[in-house]
Order: sequence, then C-alpha cells, then structure tokens
Amino acid sequence: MNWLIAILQGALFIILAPLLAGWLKYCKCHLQNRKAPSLLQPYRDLIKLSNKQPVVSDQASWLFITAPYLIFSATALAATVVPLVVVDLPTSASADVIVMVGFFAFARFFLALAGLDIGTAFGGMGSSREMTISSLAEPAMLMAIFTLTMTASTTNLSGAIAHVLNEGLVLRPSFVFALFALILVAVAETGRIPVDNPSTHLELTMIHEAMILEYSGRYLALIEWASQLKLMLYGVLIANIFFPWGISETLNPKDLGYGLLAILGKLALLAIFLAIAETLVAKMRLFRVQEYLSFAYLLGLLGMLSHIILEASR
Amino acid sequence: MNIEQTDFYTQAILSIAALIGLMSFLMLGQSRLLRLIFVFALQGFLLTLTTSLAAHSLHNPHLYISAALTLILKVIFIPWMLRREVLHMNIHRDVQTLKNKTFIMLGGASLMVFSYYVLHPIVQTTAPVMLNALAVSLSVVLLGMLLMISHRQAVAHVVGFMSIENGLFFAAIVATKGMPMVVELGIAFDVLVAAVLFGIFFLHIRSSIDSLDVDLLNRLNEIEK
Amino acid sequence: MILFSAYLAVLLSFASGLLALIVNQRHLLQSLSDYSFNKLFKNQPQPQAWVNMNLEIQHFPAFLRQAVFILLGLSGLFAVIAGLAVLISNQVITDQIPLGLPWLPWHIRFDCLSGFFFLIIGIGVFAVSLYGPGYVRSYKENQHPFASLGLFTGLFVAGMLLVLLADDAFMFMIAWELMSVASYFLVAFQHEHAANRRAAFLYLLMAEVGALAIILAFGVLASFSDGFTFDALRESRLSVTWSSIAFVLALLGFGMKAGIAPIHVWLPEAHPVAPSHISALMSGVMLKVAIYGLIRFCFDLLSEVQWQWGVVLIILGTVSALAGILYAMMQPNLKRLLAYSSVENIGIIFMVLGLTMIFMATGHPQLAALGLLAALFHAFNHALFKNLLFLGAGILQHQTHELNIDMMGGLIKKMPQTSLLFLVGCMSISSLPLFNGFVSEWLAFQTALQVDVLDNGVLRSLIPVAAAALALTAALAAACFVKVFGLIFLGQPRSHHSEKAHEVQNKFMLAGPALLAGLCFFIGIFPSTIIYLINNASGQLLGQTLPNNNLLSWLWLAPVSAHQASYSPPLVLIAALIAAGICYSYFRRNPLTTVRRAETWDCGFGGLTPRMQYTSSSFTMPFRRIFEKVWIIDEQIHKDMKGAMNQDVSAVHYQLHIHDHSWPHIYSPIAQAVNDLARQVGRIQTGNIRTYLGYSFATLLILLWLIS
Amino acid sequence: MIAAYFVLLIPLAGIIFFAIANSKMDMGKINVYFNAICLLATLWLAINVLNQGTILSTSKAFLVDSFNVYLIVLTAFIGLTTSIFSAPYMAHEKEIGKLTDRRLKLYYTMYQGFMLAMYLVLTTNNLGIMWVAMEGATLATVLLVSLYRTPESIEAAWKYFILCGVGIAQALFGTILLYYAAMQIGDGSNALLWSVLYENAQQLNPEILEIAFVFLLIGYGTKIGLVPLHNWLPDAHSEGPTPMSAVLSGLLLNDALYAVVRNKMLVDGTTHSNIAGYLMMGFGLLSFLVGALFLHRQKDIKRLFSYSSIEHMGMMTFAFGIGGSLATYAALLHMTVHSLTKSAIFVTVGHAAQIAGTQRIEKIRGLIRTQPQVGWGLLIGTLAIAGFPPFGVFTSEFLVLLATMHSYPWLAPLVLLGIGIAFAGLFRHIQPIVYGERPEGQLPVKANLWPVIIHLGLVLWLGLSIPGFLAHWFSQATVLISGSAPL
Repeated sequence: MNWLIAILQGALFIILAPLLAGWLKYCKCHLQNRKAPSLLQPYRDLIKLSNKQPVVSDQASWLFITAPYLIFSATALAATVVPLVVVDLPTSASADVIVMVGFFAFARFFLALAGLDIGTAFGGMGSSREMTISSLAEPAMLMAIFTLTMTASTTNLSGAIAHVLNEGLVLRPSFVFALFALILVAVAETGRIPVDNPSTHLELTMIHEAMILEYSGRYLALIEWASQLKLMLYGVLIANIFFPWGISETLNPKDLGYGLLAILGKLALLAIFLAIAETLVAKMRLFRVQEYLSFAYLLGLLGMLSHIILEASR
Repeated sequence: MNIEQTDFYTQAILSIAALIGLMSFLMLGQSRLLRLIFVFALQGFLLTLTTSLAAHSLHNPHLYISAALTLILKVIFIPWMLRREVLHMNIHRDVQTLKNKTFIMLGGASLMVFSYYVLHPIVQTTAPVMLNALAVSLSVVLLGMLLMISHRQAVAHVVGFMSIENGLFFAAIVATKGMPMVVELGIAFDVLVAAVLFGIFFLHIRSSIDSLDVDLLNRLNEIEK
Repeated sequence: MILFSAYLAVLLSFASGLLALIVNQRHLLQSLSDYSFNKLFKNQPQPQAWVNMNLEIQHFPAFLRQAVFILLGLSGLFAVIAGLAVLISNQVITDQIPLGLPWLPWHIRFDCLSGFFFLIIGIGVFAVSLYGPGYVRSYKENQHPFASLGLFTGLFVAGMLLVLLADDAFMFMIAWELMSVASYFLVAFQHEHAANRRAAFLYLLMAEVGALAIILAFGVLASFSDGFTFDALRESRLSVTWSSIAFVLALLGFGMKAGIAPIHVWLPEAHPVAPSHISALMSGVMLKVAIYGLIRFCFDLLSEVQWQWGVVLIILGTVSALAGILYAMMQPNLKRLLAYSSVENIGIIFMVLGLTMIFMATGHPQLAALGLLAALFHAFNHALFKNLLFLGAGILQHQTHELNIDMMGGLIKKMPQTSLLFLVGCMSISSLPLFNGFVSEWLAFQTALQVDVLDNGVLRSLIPVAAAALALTAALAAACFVKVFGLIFLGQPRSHHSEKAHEVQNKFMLAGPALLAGLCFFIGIFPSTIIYLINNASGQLLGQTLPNNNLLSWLWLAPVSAHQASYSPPLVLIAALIAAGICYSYFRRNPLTTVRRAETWDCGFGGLTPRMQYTSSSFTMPFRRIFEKVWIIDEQIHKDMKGAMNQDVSAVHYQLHIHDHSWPHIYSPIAQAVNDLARQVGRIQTGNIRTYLGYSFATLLILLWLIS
Repeated sequence: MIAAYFVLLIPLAGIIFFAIANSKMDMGKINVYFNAICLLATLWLAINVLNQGTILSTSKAFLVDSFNVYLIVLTAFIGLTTSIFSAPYMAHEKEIGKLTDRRLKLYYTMYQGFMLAMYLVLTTNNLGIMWVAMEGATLATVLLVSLYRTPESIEAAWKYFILCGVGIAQALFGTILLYYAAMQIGDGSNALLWSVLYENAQQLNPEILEIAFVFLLIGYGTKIGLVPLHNWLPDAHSEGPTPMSAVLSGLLLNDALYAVVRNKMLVDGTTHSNIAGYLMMGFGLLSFLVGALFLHRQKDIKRLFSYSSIEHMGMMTFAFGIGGSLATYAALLHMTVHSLTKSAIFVTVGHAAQIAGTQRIEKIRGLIRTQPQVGWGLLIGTLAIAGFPPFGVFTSEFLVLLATMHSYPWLAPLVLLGIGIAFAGLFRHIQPIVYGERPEGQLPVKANLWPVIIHLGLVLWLGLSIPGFLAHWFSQATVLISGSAPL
C-alpha cells in the first residue's frame, strides 16, 4: 500500500509539474499586463513536441539522444523522494535528501554533456555556465538542507518533515536562514530571473536554453518537462519543509485529499511570490551570480551555525 | 722547584729547550729564505745535541742512532736540499715582507703562554721539567704551524713542516726518553721519504707555476666566481 | 594458507620483475632450452616446438611481455584472494622472515586493515596487468627498454604489498622506500624529456624527505619503547607532547606521499610523465598505501588519539580537496588533471579520517567506525575510478598521441567502448548516484552530520564548514569531469590525430578498464559487500563496528540507524530502470517520429569549425573569474597588427598559464635557501693552503682551549 | 698469526716486484693477483680470529681482534676489486696518452705500498707504528695524486701532502703524550702497545689523555676529512687517478677513523666525562652537514663524490661519538657499506669520465643510453649511497637515526636535514648525467663492471639481511668498542 501511494504520488508530481509552470506564466502575464495563455498550455506544448519528428544534428552521438531520458528519469526519481501530500514514504527511505541532490547532479551532468555534444559554441557556453552556477548552488543547498536534517537528526525527508510537523510551531533562527538560502538556490537552480531568463535566447545571458538549443521534438519535451518538474520539486521542498502543515500523516483518503489541497495552495502562493519577484527584479550579470550564490551559501552556513550554537548547544 | 735544584742534565735540557724555542721564533720572523734555512739547521743541530745528551745521561744507546739520523737528515740533508732549491730558483735575494710582523710575533709569544696553559693540568702528576719540555715542544709545533700560515714560499712551508717534526722529536726525547726504537726508525724513514718527496714536488711546482709561491696554488677552490 | 597467498602475491610480483630482466638474454634462453630438451627431456617435440617458437626473435619480446604481465596479474589475483580471505575470516596472522637486522627479523602481520589494502592493490594490479601488454607494445626497445619497465613495476608492486605486511619499523621503511624508489624509476622511464627528469627528481626528493619524517616518527615511538616491532611501539606510553610530535612527523611523511596540500607538488609532476598504467598504479594504489600508513600509525601504533589531530587533518583535508579540484579544473593536460584530482580525493579521505579521530578521541567509537568506513570506502572507490581513468587516459594517449584535452574531441564516435568506460569513471568520480563514488561521499556526509554528539564548540562549528566544503568539492568535481568527458569525447575532433583515432585493437586493453568500470557500478549498487569487509577492519582497529541492525543489509545502507538515514541503491536502480523504460517506450511509441539527421544550426553564418568549440580554458573561464585568487594566473594576449596605420588586428595570440601558489611561496624559498647556504659554505674552501693551515691551527687552539 | 704476517708480506713483495719489474709486463693483471692472494690471506686470518677470538702476536707487535679483522678483510676485498677495475682503466689512460710506462709502474708500486700501509695500520698493536703507517699511506699516495702531472694535480698533491703532514704531526704529538702518560705507570718498552694501554686504561692520567685525544683527533681527523680539516680531500680525490680515489675513499678514510676509535677506546676507559664522544659528535655532525651542503655546487663529478665521502665519514664519526651499542653497531656497518658503495661508485665514475672524456658534470650526459651498465651502476650506486633501502647504507643510517633519537633527540632533526640535503645535492647532479639522450659521438669504453656488481650486490645483501657470521662479528666488535651488545 505504502509503495502504491508513493508511486501514485510520484506520478501526481510529474503530472502536476506543467500545471505549476502554466500557473506561474499565468500570474506573470497578469502582473506584466499581458494576456495570459491557458493554464494548460504547457501540456499542449509537451504533447505537440512529443508528436513531432525530432531533428538532430548529424554531429550528435548516442549520448545526445540518450541524455533526455536520463535527465527526465533522474528528475522523476528525485520527485518520488519528496513527500508531496503524505509523509512516511518508503521511497524517502530508499533515497534520502542527499541522494535527491545526487539525482539533480546526475541530471545536470548529462544535460551539460549533451550541451557539449554537438560542438557548437552555444552548447559549450551553456554547459560551462550551468556547471559554474550549480557547483556554487549545490553546497548552498546542502547547507540549508543539513540545517534541517540536523534539527531532525535524520536525512530522510519524510522523517524530517514529520519531525517539524510533530514539533509544532517553533521559531528557529536557523530555519529562517535556511529558508532564504533554499529560496535563493531554488531560483538559481531552476534557471529563473535574476540568474537565468527562461524566455530569452540571447547568447550573452542564456544558460539553460543554450544547452538545449539543439534539441527538438520529444527530446525537447522531455527536457522541458524535467525542468518544470525541478521547479515544482523546489517549490514542494520549500513548502513542505518549512511549512509542513496540512500534509497528511496517514493514508486515510480524507487526509490525503486535504494534503493535496494544502500543497496546491502552498504552491500556488509560492508561484505568485515568484512571479512578483521575477517581475520586479532585473536579470543579473553572469559574474554577479557568484555573489548571489555566495550569499546563499553564507545564509546556509549561518543557518547551520546558528543551529549548532544557538539551538542545540550543551 | 727552581732550576738550581735540578741536576745538570735537566739544566742542560731546559737551556736547549729555550734555545730551540728561540730558534722557532727566529724562523717565524725571518723574511729571507737562506737565513731561514740556516736557523732551521741550527734548530736541528740543537736537537741532535739534545738527543746525544739524553743518550749519554740516560744510558740509552739507541738514542745515538736517533741523534745520528737527526744530524744527517735535519742538519745536513734537508737544509742542503732546500738551499740548493733556493739558489736554483734564484729567490735567495727576495725579501718576503711579512704583513703584521709584530702581530705575528706577539701571537707567537702568546702561543708559548698558551702551551703552558694547556699543559698545566699535567703539572700535578709530573716533574716540572717535563712540563717545560712538553710546553716548549708544543709551542715549537704551534710556531711551526704559524710559520707555515704566515709565509708564502713553499720552501718556508717545508721548513715549517720540518720544524714541527723537530718539536715532536724534542718532546719524544725529553718527555718520554725516546720512543721505542722501531717507532723512531719509522719516523725517521717517513721524514726521509717526505724530504725526498718535497724535492720532487719543488720540481713539479716549479715546472707548473714557475714559482714556489703557494698562494698561486689556488685553482682548486669552491668560491663562486 | 591466507598468509601463503599473500606471500605468493609478493613473490609473483618479484618474479615478474625478474623475468622482465631476461628480455635481453634470448640467446641464453635458447641455448638453455636446447640443452634441456636435448639432455633432460628427450623426445618431447611439441613442448620443444612451442618453446622454440616463442624464443624466436620476432615472437620473444611479445611472449615475454605477456609472461611478465601474466605473473603480475597472478600477483594481483593472489593479493585479492589473500585480502578477501583475511577480511572474511577476520583474522590476525603474524609471522617472521629471517631477513633484516640480526636481532630484528622482518615481522609480518596480516590483519584486516592490511587485507583491505591488499584487496585494493590486488584489483588495481590485476586490471593493470590485463591492460599492460597492449600498452607497452608501443615502446621501442632501444629507447625504452622493457627490462627496466618490467623490473621496476614488479618491485614497485612488491614494495607496496610488503608495506602492508610489515610489522616492524625497519621492514616498513625498507618496503616503503622500495616502493618509492621503484616508482621513481618508472617516473623517469621516458627520461629523454627534461621535464620528466625534473619531475622524477622532485618526486624522489619529496619521497626521501617524507621517508625521513616517517623514520623520525618511528624513532619518537621507539625511544619510548624497547624495540622497533610494532608490538613494542604499540606498548610505548608517550606524553601528549611527544605523541603529537610523532603524529606531526607521520602526517608530514605519509601526507607527502599521499599528496596532501601543500606538500602535493610532486604528484601533478610525476604522475603524468610515467607510463599510463604506472600512473594508474601510483595514483590509484600507491597513494592508498600512504593512507594505510597514516591509519596504521595513528590508530594502531599511537595508542591515544587526540581530537586536535583530527582538526589538523580536517583542515588539511579540506584545503587539499578544494585546491586539488580547482587546480585540476584548470589543467589542459589530462593526466595532470587526474593527478590533481587525486589530491582532491586524498583530501576528502583525510577530512573523513579527521572526523574519525575526533569521534574516537571524544569517546564515540561507533561514530569513529562510521568515519573509518567512509574513509576506507572512499579510498577503495578512488582506487577503482582513478585507475580506470588513468588507464583510459593511457588508451587515449596510445590512440591519439595526445594528452592535451584541447586537442581531442569527438572520440565518442571513434572509440565507443573506451568512451563508455571513461564515462563510468567520470560519473563515479563526480559522485553521481548509482556509482560507487556517491556512496562513500554519502557516508562522509552522514559522518559529518553526527556532529551533534560533540560538546566542543570549535568542533561543532568546524565540521559543518568542512561538510560544506565537501559539498563544494563534489560539485566542482562534477564540473571538472563534465569538462573532461565533454571536451575529449564529445563535440568535433580538434586535431588531426583525434580525427584519425580509432578504437584500440587489443581487447585486453579494454578488459582492464572494463573490469574496473564494472566494479565501480557493482559497488555503487551493492555497497554492503565492501562495507561488510571494512567493518571487520575497523572492528580490529578501533574495537568497534557499525551496528548491524538491518537484516536486509545487502539491500539497504543504513549506517547509523534506519531511522536516521538510509539509502538503497538497488531499489534506486530498479526505479531508475522503470522510469527510463516507461518514458522511453512512451516517447518512442509513434513510428513516424524517427529521428531525422540534419546539419547543425550555424546561425546562418555558414560552416561550424571545430575551432569554434569551447576549449578547456574557455569552459573553466567562469571558475577562473570566481576563484581567481586560488591560482597564479598568467594570461597573455598578443595582437598582430597590420594595415596602413598598423591598426587592423590580423591575429590574436592568447596564452594562459596556471601556476601553483606553493612554488613561489614554499618550495622556491627552500631551494634558494639551500643554494645560498651552499654558496656561503663554499667560501670556506678558498683554495689557499695557508688558509687551510689556519683552519687546522685555529681548530687545534680552540679545542685545546675548550678542553682545559 | 702467520696469516697476519702473510697479509703484510704479500704487499711488501708486491712493492719489490713492481719496483724491479719490467714495465712491458701486464702489471694490471699481476696487481690483481697480488691482491687476490692477499685477500685469501686475510680470509685465513679472519677465520682464525673467528675461531680463536682476539689474536695477539707473541711479540705483542700485532693485534687482531674482531674490530680490525673485518676492516682488514674489507681492505683486502676493496683492494682486490679496485685492482680489477684499475687494470683496464689504467690501460685506457695509457692508450689515450695520459700516462707513460714509468708512471704506470710507479702507480702499481705505490698501490701495493698503500695496501701495505693500510694493513700495517690495521694490524699493528703499537700506536707509534700506527702513526708511521698512516704517514706512510700519505707518502705512498701523494705521488699518485700527482700522477697526471697537470697543474691541478700537482696543486692537489701538494695540499694533500702539506695538510696531511701537518695534521698527522699533531697525531704524533698526541701519541707522544699517550706514551708519556703510559710511562707514568709502567715501563717504556710496552707503553705504546695498545693492548697494554687498554688493560691499564683506568690508571692513566685522564687530563693527559684528554689533551692527547685532541691532538689525535685533529691529526687523524685530518685524514678522515673532518670539517674544517677536510680541505685536502676533495682536491686529492678529484685529481688523482680514479682507482686511487676509490681506495682513498673506501680505505684510507676508514682506517684513519679506525685509529681515532682505537684511541677513543683508551680515552673512554680512562675518563668518564665522555669528552671524546662529544668532540667526535661535534666534528661528525659538522662534517656531515657541511659535506652535504658542499654537494650542491659541485662541477666535477669526482669532487662531488669526495664531498659525499666527507659527509659519510662525518656520519660515522658522529655515530662512534654517540657511543652506545646501537650507534657503534650502526657506525661499523656504515663503515663497511660506505666503503663498498663508494668504491663501486668511483669505479663507475671513472668509466663515466672516460666515456665523456672529462670530469666536468655538465659535459657528462646520457650515460644510460651510451653504456647502460655504467649508467645504471652509477645511478644505483648513488641511490645506495644516498641511503635508499634496501641497500645497507639505509640500514646503518636508520640505526644511527634511531640511536640519535634515543640519546640526543634534539640532534635528530639535524641529522635528518643533512641526509635530505645530501640526497638532493647528489641527485641534482647525477640524474642529468645518467639520463637523457646520448650526446653526439659519445661511445662506450671498455670496462670491467664486476667490481660494481659485486659491491652493490653485497651492499644489497647487507641491507636485506646481515649474514650470521658477519652479524656475530659486528656484535663482537660492538661489544669491544662500546661494552655491550646491540639490543
């Protein structure tokens, strides 16, 4: 039963991801006084892409064609680890939060390789920048997560969320730091403004788009979907770790329903915040990103130190 | 113990010791080679005298052999060889002015004092005459070295070297009444060979640097150029 | 029996070395075989024909190479057997060999820790012996005689194995130096290049200094005990000061061999210039022997571990890990890059060992066992993937005659099998899930996260910082190896050589790396196999093992408790296969959507050339900007001008040199000081005999004055 | 005891033979025979000592105990192997016109003369004779140093002669003082016999003995090459023919050290202030460090290795100075392995210089590619002398280091520093010599490398395991010198 729920939850994750992207775009358009596309537009794009004949460069190797599957699977696996509507998932036990970060690294590794495969300057540029940013973001993210896991003394995400939930509302300075760190990292990792701009194709600024420039058809669909999934994953992480209330602790259908509603609400809210932020903030120069990320790293570190020194000192 | 309380032999030995020391001083201050060689021969002669005296008073016949050897080697052969060399090289008119002559002489004097100082601990166990003799011979050794350090002529070096031998010899005879015969013979043999070798070397050095100035022998060094 | 196979491993490696020596004695062998067949074994035409065929001039060198490497492989195999046997049976075997000093025969001790490192060496040597014959064939006999290569390889392996067996300081040092010297000759094997000679000299010099430090460390222990056997040294009771001195000396000695920053400089010089299979052994295996030495010295011989030592190790390890990977990233030379990456991995191991020490000293032996597990596991993993990558680099060099990754490209199409193996190596070293590197890093994080049990505020804040640095290191490593794989195998060929390259013909050259790659994957999926073995080692060493609280231990990895952290690689693999399978079948369902191949989009400018691709230095440019203080960057741009007023740029020359900070700040001053001192000392020898006499005179006077 | 007389008579016969021999004969080979017979005689002597213990001749003129007998065998052995090397080497020197028949004859005569002096130093019981023989060794070799008659060689020989002469004169003064001290307690005829002195050491006047030891140390120390009395050594080693350098380094220095140790034993028996030990430690360490530093700036390959000899003699002196059984054992072992290794190195160095036609380091290149045996011999010999295991030098240095650590831990870093500096100094020169491409026109020479192989093989053997009888021997000698057995 547990396993079934876990798999269903993973499927739900995957299915809902484009919706979140659609909602984000919707909010953003409204904020920018544009006419918004339908909430379901991402689904239509994916279906359309997956039915088109892909065109692949004659320079591409097998890695180029395999990479989208690997990227998507790794991201999907990461998604199954994160509690969405219910805690106590067996999948969370088989892969803890460090493994989740590992899955992201896995996906990124192949994405960057795929960017290099064709041998265009764009791909190389994208890979180089992606690896730079992620290598700064990943430690910051781990720092933020470690703050949480040390508080809960487990690296199992289910366990950690359950711990926060059971503890009730405790004001922890470390969580404030960790929250901000994780938000900053999430923005960087999912390629949003001010780090990357998902809607431009200008070589001076693009990162993610530069790598996938050569992809088309179902491959593009997979990668797009994976990145939407990643966006949602970060959203859920932020929502459920720091504000776990509402998530179901039992497999009771009613609780599950409430859990689903709660997470949808939290995500919707988060997306609105993100849309506002993206509307208000301008994109940074590439070499300002390091300062941004070191700030995130610093926050993560402060979070951890404040946990160790202020909260758990003996 | 004063000198008047000792026997004639001791008195004689001490007088000769003083003379031998004096000879060393004379050599140290000498800047003409021929005179240097002459003083050296004189020292050798005093040594011969000491040896025969010792042989006579101590009834030690083998010391006569030593005395004879000393006479032949140090009074006749070596001075002759050196003198021939000097004349041959035509450097007997050269005057090698010693730098800091006063300083060297004063240094020599203090060496004498130093010798006494060094050997002082022995005084408790032995007769003062021994101490005096040993101190004189030590200072002769040291003065010989000082001679070598202060003089630049190879001939002077040989003289210095041999006068060190003289000092040792004097010590051996006076302090220990002569070494065992076999050792004495060995030493004499070594001195002889050394003298011959010196002769050979003068030849070689002369043909190689056309001079006997040892300061010119400085190709082999470790100084960064 | 176990000891017998251990000895056999040593002897076989010796034998392979000695066998290599007879490469020039073909005629002697010929006459010997003629004689023996005519006199001793008459009427045996078949063996005789076989022997004679192999002794023919065109077959003999190849035959001998095969034989030498077969012996070496057997040595590796027996090392594996011995190691596994002792680990599984959880024994301690001691013995004595009547060699060495008259009152101190060589003491042998083969316990689980030695056994574990035997396993590492055995696997490495076995893989190398599969790979070797094909690789060394390209050396010309008159320039690079096989005799010296084979001899010193055999001695090198034997030295490493003997270090592990040693149970007294004297034999330990002999074996240790045998290892150093033999590998020195291997580094200097291609000595016609001045750079190689310089590297070899540097290597030997640092090995010597390190060995002296180790001797002194043993000396400190020995002066508090009666004898040099490890048993006697264990009994020595030292004050904290003296044991700290011993620790610092041992750290200097073993750290120099292991390549910890800032005493790592020999490593990136020496590893690249050795033949690739030797680089693999040096980087993959020899550094582990240094780790072994440090573990043996600190945890076994020094009875009381101090937590301050752990702090030292953590700081050094962190610095090495970060510096190692950042320097690695900047290297265009593949083997240099791999060597720097070894510095990084050794740094990680040191860091985790530091954690182990801290937990040990503060009275948490179970957590110390966890730390030791992580450290040993990482050592094992590093041996696997670094060996794999060096062997891969050897194949690349063999096929493209290049080591500069800016000159490669597009090899994934020319060399599909090599590229796959290399990819596995890159993924393991980047610690991606499903591969072994990830497991050990996961364990390292788990160890670091146990910091809550400590009371000391310094430690409580230091360890998280180290953990963060570890995370940064891992991320940078991923970036670095994306660069490596991407530039070598992907894109378009950047040089004529890589365009003409093709897969290796000798399949054994692939078999070695394939074995290692398979192990990387297998261990990544079933880490419990190795953890079970390491548990025995830490049980013997620390007296404590991990709790074995999970029955499904082959499936689950739950080092502390299932509640706190768990990881199940097999389940993850299954899930990954399912997920990939589903999306593959879903997206491939429509037969109309077969892939169409087309030219790459070139923005309409026409013609993409390989020179437009990103190079090593352009790929790492963002890092160079971000961490610019880490290196000494020497960047020169020179423009050729032409035209009427010399205003038009006709060509731009760009040169980039990245230098190590430790040279101008540590090594050059030392070298300068020694030279200056030597020059000053040289002044006493003026060449003037009167001065010399003056010395004698003065010495005499001074001594006489002193004495009275 | 007859064996001891044989040991002395054979080289004497050699001197006479070569002095009157016709220079057309193959003197190199005959020299080898003389030395081979002499080695047999020493082995006979050694077996006698091994069976009977210390042998004192009836006249008490000769004393062979476990300390000197192994040095005697070593001397004979190195004398033999060096003569094997010197035969083709000197023939080559003659071929290229550096030597005439007459000088070759002088060379072989003096070779035997030197061997005689060495045996006499070792076997005699009389300290006076020891002095005479030591001086005789100088006289025998001084003409060999200037054998080539180049200005440099004459200069070197002159310095050798004068410095050693003056130095050894001080040893004579020391000997006279000893004699003088002995005269206080006994009769004159036996007073210079070491065995007598040793028995009565307790009664000798300690003050006189201390002063005497200063003179003896400076005197024989000049021959050992202790800094700052070492200045003759590199000159003499580098300018003479290479076989001479080999025996000087391998034998003369050892025997001078032997003389010092014999005298130290007397002083130790008399005083309890360990003044002799401190002096030796001080000189040893100074020589060791300065010698190591000198290695760095050398331009001449033979000079390089002569500084290495200074450094190693310093280490032995230091070890003997520490006293104690472990250090003494280490020093004895070091004496052996250093002699073997250094003479092997000089053999290869000689050939290397012949291959390149010069002794200048920067001109000798690519030896392994030119003549692999010579190149490898030099490289491995250098490794061995630099103290890398499994060669014996490592064993002894290891023991010295541990003994230092045990007795004077604050000196251990200095010793370590010295070893490190010395290694770097040697290798920075040797590596470019042996490695690299063969220079144009450089050809192999005729060489007999068996001495090298045998020596290095022995050193390797000693490093791996000291054979039982030899270990026994060393232990006995250690007991003799330091009073207790190692561990």
